[in-house]
Amino acid sequence: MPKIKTEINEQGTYQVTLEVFSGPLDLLLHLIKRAEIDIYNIPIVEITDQFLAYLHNMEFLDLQVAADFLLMAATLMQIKARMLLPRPVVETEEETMEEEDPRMELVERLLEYKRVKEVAAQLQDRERQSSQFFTRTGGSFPDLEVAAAAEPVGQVTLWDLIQAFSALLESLVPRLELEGMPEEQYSIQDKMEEIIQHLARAPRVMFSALFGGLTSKKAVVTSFLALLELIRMRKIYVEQDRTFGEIVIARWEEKT
Amino acid sequence: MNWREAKAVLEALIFASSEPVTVKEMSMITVLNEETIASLLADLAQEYNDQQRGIQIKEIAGGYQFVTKPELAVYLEKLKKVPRQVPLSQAALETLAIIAYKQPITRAEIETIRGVRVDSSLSTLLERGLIEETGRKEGPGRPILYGTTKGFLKYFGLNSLDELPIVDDWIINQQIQIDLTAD
Amino acid sequence: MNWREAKAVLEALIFASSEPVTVKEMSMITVLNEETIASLLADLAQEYNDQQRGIQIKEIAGGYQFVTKPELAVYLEKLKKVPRQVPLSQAALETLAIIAYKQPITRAEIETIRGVRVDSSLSTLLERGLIEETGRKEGPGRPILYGTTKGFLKYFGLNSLDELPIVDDWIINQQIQIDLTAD
Repeated sequence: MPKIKTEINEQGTYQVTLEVFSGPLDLLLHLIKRAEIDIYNIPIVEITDQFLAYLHNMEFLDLQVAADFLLMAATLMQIKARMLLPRPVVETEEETMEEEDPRMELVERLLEYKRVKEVAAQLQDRERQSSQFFTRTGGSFPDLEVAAAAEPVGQVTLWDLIQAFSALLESLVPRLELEGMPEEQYSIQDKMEEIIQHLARAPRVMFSALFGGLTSKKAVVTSFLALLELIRMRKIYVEQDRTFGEIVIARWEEKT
Repeated sequence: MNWREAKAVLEALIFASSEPVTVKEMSMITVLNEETIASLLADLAQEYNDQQRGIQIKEIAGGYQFVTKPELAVYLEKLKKVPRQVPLSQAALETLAIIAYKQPITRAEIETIRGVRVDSSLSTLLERGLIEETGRKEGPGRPILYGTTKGFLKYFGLNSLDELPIVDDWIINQQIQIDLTAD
Repeated sequence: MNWREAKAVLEALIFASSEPVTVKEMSMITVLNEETIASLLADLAQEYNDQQRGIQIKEIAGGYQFVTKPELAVYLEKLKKVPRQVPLSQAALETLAIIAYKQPITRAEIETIRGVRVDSSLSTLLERGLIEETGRKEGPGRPILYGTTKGFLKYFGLNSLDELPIVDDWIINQQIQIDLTAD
């Protein structure tokens, strides 16, 4: 069973993704690697079954991911169907046209995606190295304050500013409609109190400790929303240990 | 950790901090006692002064900070005038728009409207002199309030904030309302 | 201005700027030619390295910047006033990898390669200033094109895009050339 991984990125938006797999191609590559299969000769029946079994076991929280995975499942089944059909021997006057292997397009996509993963891994290494260098962080400069910046914005006009504001207004409409929609009847309030009580006993709690005991998807979602709400209200904050990636939840007062 | 290494650590700490670093803080981080820290700092400060460098260590607001030498200000002002060709990011622009229309406003309120954290946008805007801290809001935590600067008006060719075009912003008002009642 | 003074000026300039300072900028400000600036910088960088200091001069994104020595990171992480960078997620890194190598590229093209929707990765990367909109692609819908920013180079400590590793036959601008011939 894949674990659900939650992370809070820099902007404080919350991502619920499936651990390890960043998409259906990632999962496929994993299955191929695990089975030690030649990427150019994928046993499509076997892989499709494994892929579907995986989907079956998943409890999706992120519906968008689900859609992408389902699309891939459909593609796999289509290829499988084409593979199982007796190959039509296309005999035309222009010699026998080799019918293309139905797996070919997928193989190409997988190879391309594999390169993406390689580059992403290298970027991650660089990111890690780079995080060891600290730069001066803005701060006030007593002897520099006199100089009012002449060109502080670059080529931005008043019109850009208004446009930014209008775009923001537009983006807010759907968000407002969603507001207060999810699982309210399930009492996020109770969960919030529960988390607060938990933290009253210990100043810091591991994310996994808080969520480990939950059995239903609904309970996880409710707890998660409660957590987000507490963060938003600045009652708690979370931090992620760089080395282990475990999320620690702590009382806001602990943050100084 | 020897003397030279300890000095390097203090140098790096003072350099990277956005605010003056206190002796106490340096003592906690290095696990050296405060007397040792004080001697190390004196040594480091001396070094910067003797070597006719462009920067120096200064004691400000109970802590230590690097500042540029005052006699070099003439060059540093030129630095500000060199066109940097770094246009504001969309994120910074949105934050600026909110501040322009909703000032005075707190960081939390901006974040409610934008739905993301705005620390980096705020520091960019502060650094470029487009916004400034205008006071503190009454209430728990007394959060900092932000507003636009004269530089902002000048840059956008406005005589006053009244000249900002009117935008129907009931949605943002509503959003702030939701946030306030939730607290 | 003698050699020692000129070095002090450059030191102050690089120190005071929040962005990497280019040789050209330093040349404009000091009215010294670019070769002289380069020698002064080499001298200054040498000095910082030899003296076992806590900070050093690094060439990043086509300019020069002070950064702390990496071996001191363990102390700096304990400093409160330093914003902690949250590492990018796997999804964001993959999206960024595609943009870095295939820029300018549309959202739909990225999604074809990754096999998932990338809206949230894109907004993360935009917000963090690692990518930007670089224009619009000709054709139906005129979709937005994305490319990496100077902030991208800074974030990964790269001097230019050329420093990106060559992966297999996947090199920068390859796609651009294909596009050109296809159109």
